[in-house]
Amino acid sequence: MKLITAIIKPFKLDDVRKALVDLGIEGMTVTEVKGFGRQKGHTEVYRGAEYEVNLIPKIQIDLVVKDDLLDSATSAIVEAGKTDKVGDGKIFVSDVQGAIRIRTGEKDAEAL
Amino acid sequence: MKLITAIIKPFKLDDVRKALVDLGIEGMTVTEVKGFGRQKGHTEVYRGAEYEVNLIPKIQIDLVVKDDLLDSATSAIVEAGKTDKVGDGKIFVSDVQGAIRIRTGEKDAEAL
Amino acid sequence: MKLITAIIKPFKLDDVRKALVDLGIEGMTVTEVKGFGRQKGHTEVYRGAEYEVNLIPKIQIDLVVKDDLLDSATSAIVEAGKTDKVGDGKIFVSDVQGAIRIRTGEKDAEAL
Amino acid sequence: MLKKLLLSAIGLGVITLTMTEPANAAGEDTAYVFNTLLFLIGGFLVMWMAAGFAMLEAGMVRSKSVAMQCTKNIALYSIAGIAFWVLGYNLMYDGVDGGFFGSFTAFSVPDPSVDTGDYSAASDWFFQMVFCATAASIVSGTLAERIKLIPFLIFVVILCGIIYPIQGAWQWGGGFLSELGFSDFAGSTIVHSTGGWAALMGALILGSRAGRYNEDGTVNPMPGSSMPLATLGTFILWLGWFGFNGGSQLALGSLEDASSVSKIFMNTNLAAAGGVVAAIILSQVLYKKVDLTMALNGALAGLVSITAEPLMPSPLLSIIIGGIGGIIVVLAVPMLDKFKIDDVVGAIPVHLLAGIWGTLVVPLSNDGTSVVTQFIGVISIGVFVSVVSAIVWFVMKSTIGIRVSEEAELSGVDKAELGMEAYPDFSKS
Amino acid sequence: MLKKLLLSAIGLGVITLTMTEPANAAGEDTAYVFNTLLFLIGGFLVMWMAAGFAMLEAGMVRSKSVAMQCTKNIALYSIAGIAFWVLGYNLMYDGVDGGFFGSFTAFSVPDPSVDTGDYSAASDWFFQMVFCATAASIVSGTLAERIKLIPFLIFVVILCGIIYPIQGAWQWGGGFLSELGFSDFAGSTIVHSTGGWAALMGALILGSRAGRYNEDGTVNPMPGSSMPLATLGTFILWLGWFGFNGGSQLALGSLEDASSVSKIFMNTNLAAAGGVVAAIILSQVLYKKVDLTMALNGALAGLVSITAEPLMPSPLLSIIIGGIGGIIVVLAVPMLDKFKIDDVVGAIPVHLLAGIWGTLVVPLSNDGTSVVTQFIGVISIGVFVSVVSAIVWFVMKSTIGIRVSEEAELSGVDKAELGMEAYPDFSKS
Amino acid sequence: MLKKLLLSAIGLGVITLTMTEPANAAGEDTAYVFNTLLFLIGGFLVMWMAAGFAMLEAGMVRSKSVAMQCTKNIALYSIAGIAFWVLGYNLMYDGVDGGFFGSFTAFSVPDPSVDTGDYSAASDWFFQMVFCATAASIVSGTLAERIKLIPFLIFVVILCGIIYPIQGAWQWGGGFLSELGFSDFAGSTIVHSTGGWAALMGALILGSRAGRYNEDGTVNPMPGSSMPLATLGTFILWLGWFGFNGGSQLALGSLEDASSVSKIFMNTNLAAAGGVVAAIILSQVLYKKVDLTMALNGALAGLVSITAEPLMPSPLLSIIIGGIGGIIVVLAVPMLDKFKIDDVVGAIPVHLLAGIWGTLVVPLSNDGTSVVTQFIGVISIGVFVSVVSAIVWFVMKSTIGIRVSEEAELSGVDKAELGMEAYPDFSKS
Ligand SMILES: Nc1ncnc2c1ncn2[C@@H]1O[C@H](COP(=O)(O)OP(=O)(O)O)[C@@H](O)[C@H]1O
Ligand SMILES: Nc1ncnc2c1ncn2[C@@H]1O[C@H](COP(=O)(O)OP(=O)(O)O)[C@@H](O)[C@H]1O
Ligand SMILES: Nc1ncnc2c1ncn2[C@@H]1O[C@H](COP(=O)(O)OP(=O)(O)O)[C@@H](O)[C@H]1O
Repeated sequence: MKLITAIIKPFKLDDVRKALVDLGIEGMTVTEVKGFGRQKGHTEVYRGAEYEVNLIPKIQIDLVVKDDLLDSATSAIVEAGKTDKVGDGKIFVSDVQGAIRIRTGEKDAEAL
Repeated sequence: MKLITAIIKPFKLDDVRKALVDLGIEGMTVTEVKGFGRQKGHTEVYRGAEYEVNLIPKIQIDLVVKDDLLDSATSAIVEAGKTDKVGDGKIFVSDVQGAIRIRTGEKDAEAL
Repeated sequence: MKLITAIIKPFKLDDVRKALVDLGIEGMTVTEVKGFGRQKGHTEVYRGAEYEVNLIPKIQIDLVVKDDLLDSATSAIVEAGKTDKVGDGKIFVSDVQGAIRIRTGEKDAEAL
Repeated sequence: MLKKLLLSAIGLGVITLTMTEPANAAGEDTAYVFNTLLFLIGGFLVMWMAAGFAMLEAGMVRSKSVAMQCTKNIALYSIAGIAFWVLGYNLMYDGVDGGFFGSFTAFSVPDPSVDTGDYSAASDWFFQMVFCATAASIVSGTLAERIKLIPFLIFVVILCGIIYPIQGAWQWGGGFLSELGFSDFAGSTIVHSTGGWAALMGALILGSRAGRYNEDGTVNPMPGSSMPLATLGTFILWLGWFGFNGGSQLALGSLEDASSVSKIFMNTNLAAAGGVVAAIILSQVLYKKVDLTMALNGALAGLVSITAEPLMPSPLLSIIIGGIGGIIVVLAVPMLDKFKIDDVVGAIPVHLLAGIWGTLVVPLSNDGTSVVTQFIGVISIGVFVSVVSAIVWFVMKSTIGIRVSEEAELSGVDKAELGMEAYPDFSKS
Repeated sequence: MLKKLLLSAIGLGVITLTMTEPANAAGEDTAYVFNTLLFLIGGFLVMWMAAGFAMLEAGMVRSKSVAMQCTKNIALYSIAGIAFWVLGYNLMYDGVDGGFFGSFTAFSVPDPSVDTGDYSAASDWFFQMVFCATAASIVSGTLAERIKLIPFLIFVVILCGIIYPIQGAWQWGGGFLSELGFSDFAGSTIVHSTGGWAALMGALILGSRAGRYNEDGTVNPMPGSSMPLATLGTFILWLGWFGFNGGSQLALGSLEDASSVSKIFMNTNLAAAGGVVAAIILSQVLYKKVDLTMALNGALAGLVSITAEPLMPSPLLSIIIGGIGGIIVVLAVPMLDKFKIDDVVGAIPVHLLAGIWGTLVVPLSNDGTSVVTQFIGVISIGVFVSVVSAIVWFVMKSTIGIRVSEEAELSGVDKAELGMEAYPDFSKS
Repeated sequence: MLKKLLLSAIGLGVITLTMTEPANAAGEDTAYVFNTLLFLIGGFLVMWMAAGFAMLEAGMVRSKSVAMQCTKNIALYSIAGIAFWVLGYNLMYDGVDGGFFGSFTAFSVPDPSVDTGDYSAASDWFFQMVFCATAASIVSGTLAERIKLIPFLIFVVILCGIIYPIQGAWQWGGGFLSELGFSDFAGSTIVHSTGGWAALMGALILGSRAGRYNEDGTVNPMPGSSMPLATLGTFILWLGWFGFNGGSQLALGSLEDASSVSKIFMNTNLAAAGGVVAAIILSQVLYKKVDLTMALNGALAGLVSITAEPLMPSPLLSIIIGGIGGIIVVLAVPMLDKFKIDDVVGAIPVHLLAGIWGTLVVPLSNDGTSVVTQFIGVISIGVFVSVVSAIVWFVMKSTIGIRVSEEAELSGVDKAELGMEAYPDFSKS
């Protein structure tokens, strides 16, 4: 099992979610985060004082998938999340050793 | 060391926290998230327009534990987090390679 | 690649961010979390009722770095995040298998 | 028609004697306009209290119940107006004649072309109606976060159409209490305690919020979602109270009346201030912290305390009366928790207990009253309102049910009953 | 100078006859003071509605547009005041004489030392100005979350300086509509529909918010960011409406006027209550849930409905008129969505449709009016306001542009246009 | 007893001459009632400003300081009322006789049965008290997010019981400034600058918020937590200002007075509008963005600017006076930051600087005044208030301490001092 962590632009959430559902993915967890990256914040003025906005609102999607879905899932996210403008975000992949469904106690692949 | 990530129903947070404390676990980090899963959202009506609520508020608990506590911790979470209704959530387990306590610089097992 | 997850005191965010930027790190993701740990909550009174505050606001920083930056990055976080008071937080390190930049499709090291 | 004027006549002695003459002095029509204007200004200020209750309650419930609290408040104010018009007003004022209730004639307010009294009938209706709505607002706060919407609204219909008007008739309608010499200038008992008793019965029969009390007797605080909204609500209520108490002078068209209304403004403000200061000091002493919600409750307790007699006390006595109201609140809020009575916004200490206190202390400044009579008033209204309310709550509980399911409560009444969130853009549980 | 009094004179028949005498009875100066006071109290209550619109709109837009909505509301109220002073007032009231507009003399209000009428000229100016501002407030809600700030403010200048005063001159300035016998007591058509038509034209020309409508015809709800603010706004508007309708009696200095103002208060309140109750019941029936935003809109629709004639209807008729207003809203909100007209706060159903309804139903209680004349009034003002508004919107669209970029809209107009967030401390998209 | 009427008498020349006669014309009692009513309406509107300050400040501080700001505002309004009653009123008005202060008799307000003047003594007390509270509100905003609660409240006691009344006695109590011919109709200097000086001294002695200024001289903006609350607060203040300025006419019972109050309403509104529009244009020009907080401050600066003389200026002059107030704010806010004076809500530009501006510009429209005298008034009050305030702040700083620990400040005064959160349900730092 793999954990796919995707950081995307907030308004892309629905598109990405739909793309993943179309792949048959049945679960994911969404977190509101703020991102720092190449998409350098811009300068704002508040009450006459200039300042840099560094942290930009992003959405983080975490989904644990069976290994065979890894590639299609990441492709789907790239496809749906892209706007071709800086700040579109990143996908990180890492290993997950186990999963449990709390309701039933089912383990690993069954738990997804 | 293992990272246990549990996604639970918000109102179960206190029970789960207490169950883990009873096990002797001394630290955890809690995040407010929204979950998409089998617990399909329901249809709502807002100003006469129907729509699907897909993302349901959940709580994510992250805790890093020594390997020997893994099983008792996951069991405790399952036990305390269960309502037997769909949407009770998931536990994911993955490997952690190192830990540092910022205050003291202690490493790994000592840092927990 | 490594994922560094640091849990720090909220008002240290800016210092830590700057320390990381000075190292040449170009991206990170920030989440507002609540922490439970040794920094035991204190007792509060609300409308005459005493209660324990267990969950304390913290900031979680996730950053994926190339392996060679791991040590300098964790040191920088320890340095900048330390107040020498309980509750300064933790750093966890784990393996990341892959990264993709959504905008370009670049992979792994290039994606960071 | 006997109105609240009757009460003033009994309660105020000397001043009453001069009441009609100045009206002549200023011209009868002029006095008519002034009196009517007092009702209109007082009325819109009290109407504004509906917003105050809405904001106070929205701020004191958890965010998952805020939309429901808003819904209840706009609905109850609307229903109160209609119910008081359909039934309440005539039941309260029409032909009570020293008895127990007025007429059951539906559709109140006489033809306005017969406006030959001291003020416009419609302005009086408006002023009395907003008082009735106030009583209903009190109930909504106590029972928040767990009661079903429809049974609550049914209770409001009964409270505003029947319960409130009947007990109101006993005093302000010229019924038996007014004949006994009971005195309740602007309604510490008739409005606030009435709302408080109804709320208390509801709280007992409905039970506390899920997870509110632990088995070891300790309390799980459930902090209100928005302190600025609670503060705003309190300021709105404070502002509205100038209309509540000042308007209850019922006349403005003479030098004496204008002076009385002014003194009422002053005393009302000082009593509220006394309540705040006392609550702040006492919460600092008891808990080593100032508790904002206690300060807000203290303001309201001070206001309720002075409501039974805002005219006669000296400024110093007003501060003391209000200050004791503030102390009552700080002590009573945890006390209710001891008895596992879950009063979400503190309405029972504020409106019921401070209301009783304010009513009983009237004889200190008003010679025409006695503690015994005051006590009779408090008890008779308390028993009546409690018994009838309890019956209504019980009947609804055993028929349509008054409480949402535990699951609904845990996920929040906003989502469960209204299918919406008060703050949908903010992630929260 | 012909003022709104002219309208009353035509509309109210009998009562008008006695209007000057009681003034004598109460003393001419006294009546002058009372009338002036009515304008001042009514005026500050209507001014307060500006805050009501601001809060209602802030609560009904998504959090990423809240600061902009606040900006627009404080700016539009300011601009309205200046524009109405520079141009509007004289254009509306000065020498209309049965015609189509007054004078283009800049800088309104005569020298106050010539205050020899029935009330102070400045108090009248203040009262009329806040009405004009109300019309502008209506537009801002409909077009929220996507319109650029500057073009919106330019529209406000034109609306308040030219469009509103011209159509207002037709009736309240003593122009051709008033000569025809049209009746619109406090402005269901002249204020509310006018704002509504301007908003509708804007919505059509501006288009809907990005992502609001799907290709399959379904709607993506975009829930308002704060239900308590929306509720607060509604209560503020309700309170302000007592000034809006009550003040439109234009006189207080006699027994009859005071009674009339009182009846207006009563009817206004009952109509709003009727709107709330009807909206609650209908949304429960249609959607099996009570929709708070519909209840809030229902209150406002009830208020708009009774505004054309708040004096003559019986209380029961007031409840019915307001209740039908509430029903109109519940039915019209999804209807507009069918036509992909994106009205963020429901201003078109509330102000335009309920405004038309309220105007057409006047003859039911006011004998001096006819449905035909009412219809002529509605249509002529509707056509005029719509055509001119559409031209203004079009010209701006094809020159400076009226809509923010899609990227700006997605990240929110607050960040894109103002460079700030309404709630910077809360993490959200 | 000399009251503010004395000031009017000096300031207003011609109009004053006719002031008593119309009262006769309308009947003496009638005038008494009207005047009293003006104080009561004006008074409750100004009381409402306490809520405005509370909301404005709650919206302009970070969310971790919101509950504290609410606590301070309800506490200060309460304390102001009590302190002004215990000491302030008599110190300000009783037997000043051209001197420097009145009597130190505790417990103000004479027996109301001797209400034989032109208005009820209690209504005057109420009206004067809310002015005093306003001065205290100003201080609380500037010092937000870092001052300890108790020292702040002690300062309020001294400000309202001693500092404010003494300088107020100089002018409104009939003291030496009024004899000199100084003119400050509703308190640009006496209320607003006084609050502003006290705030400035506090800001200097207390220091800026942790992390507010960088070593390189740049500023770290700390955006306010809620723009809609800040907007609401501003609208509340705007509404209240009609009572502030209009009520300061001090009489309503004649044709002339009613006209004057009306003109004051108009000018007050136009000045505020001018402030908003000027602030919007200037912030667009300087920063290429409209800054909502500047627009809000602009409204208030416009209001403060016209407060010294809201009656005599033409409407155009009112817009200009208010507009320059708006410009002052936009320029002064970053200027204060240059000097590392951390004024959280902009109270110093709004109340102190615009207050000075408004006072100095009086001679432009009021012939009976001179710039020199105005200058003397500004300086003498400024020096007195600054020196005494500085001493009080210093003494407290070196004894009980006035500032929370840095740790407390970083985690927020709400948690550290009150042990609560303003928005506990929203996750945030
Ligand atoms: N090394 C990293 N570790 C964790 N999160 C990252 C990292 N780099 C970028 N991110 C996240 O991805 C978001 C987008 O990255 P950014 O560099 O701005 O644009 P792009 O992905 O288009 O190059 C950032 O806002 C941040 O949340
Ligand atoms: N594959 C997954 N990856 C990440 N999170 C998941 C995954 N599946 C479910 N979740 C999380 O677990 C929650 C509960 O899952 P759900 O399928 O609704 O119920 P259950 O766990 O009872 O089967 C979801 O709301 C989501 O937050
Ligand atoms: N085992 C753990 N797993 C996950 N998070 C932890 C763990 N232990 C501590 N934390 C996080 O680190 C924060 C600080 O830990 P704490 O024990 O309070 O202080 P310190 O790090 O100074 O010893 C906690 O609030 C929590 O968010």
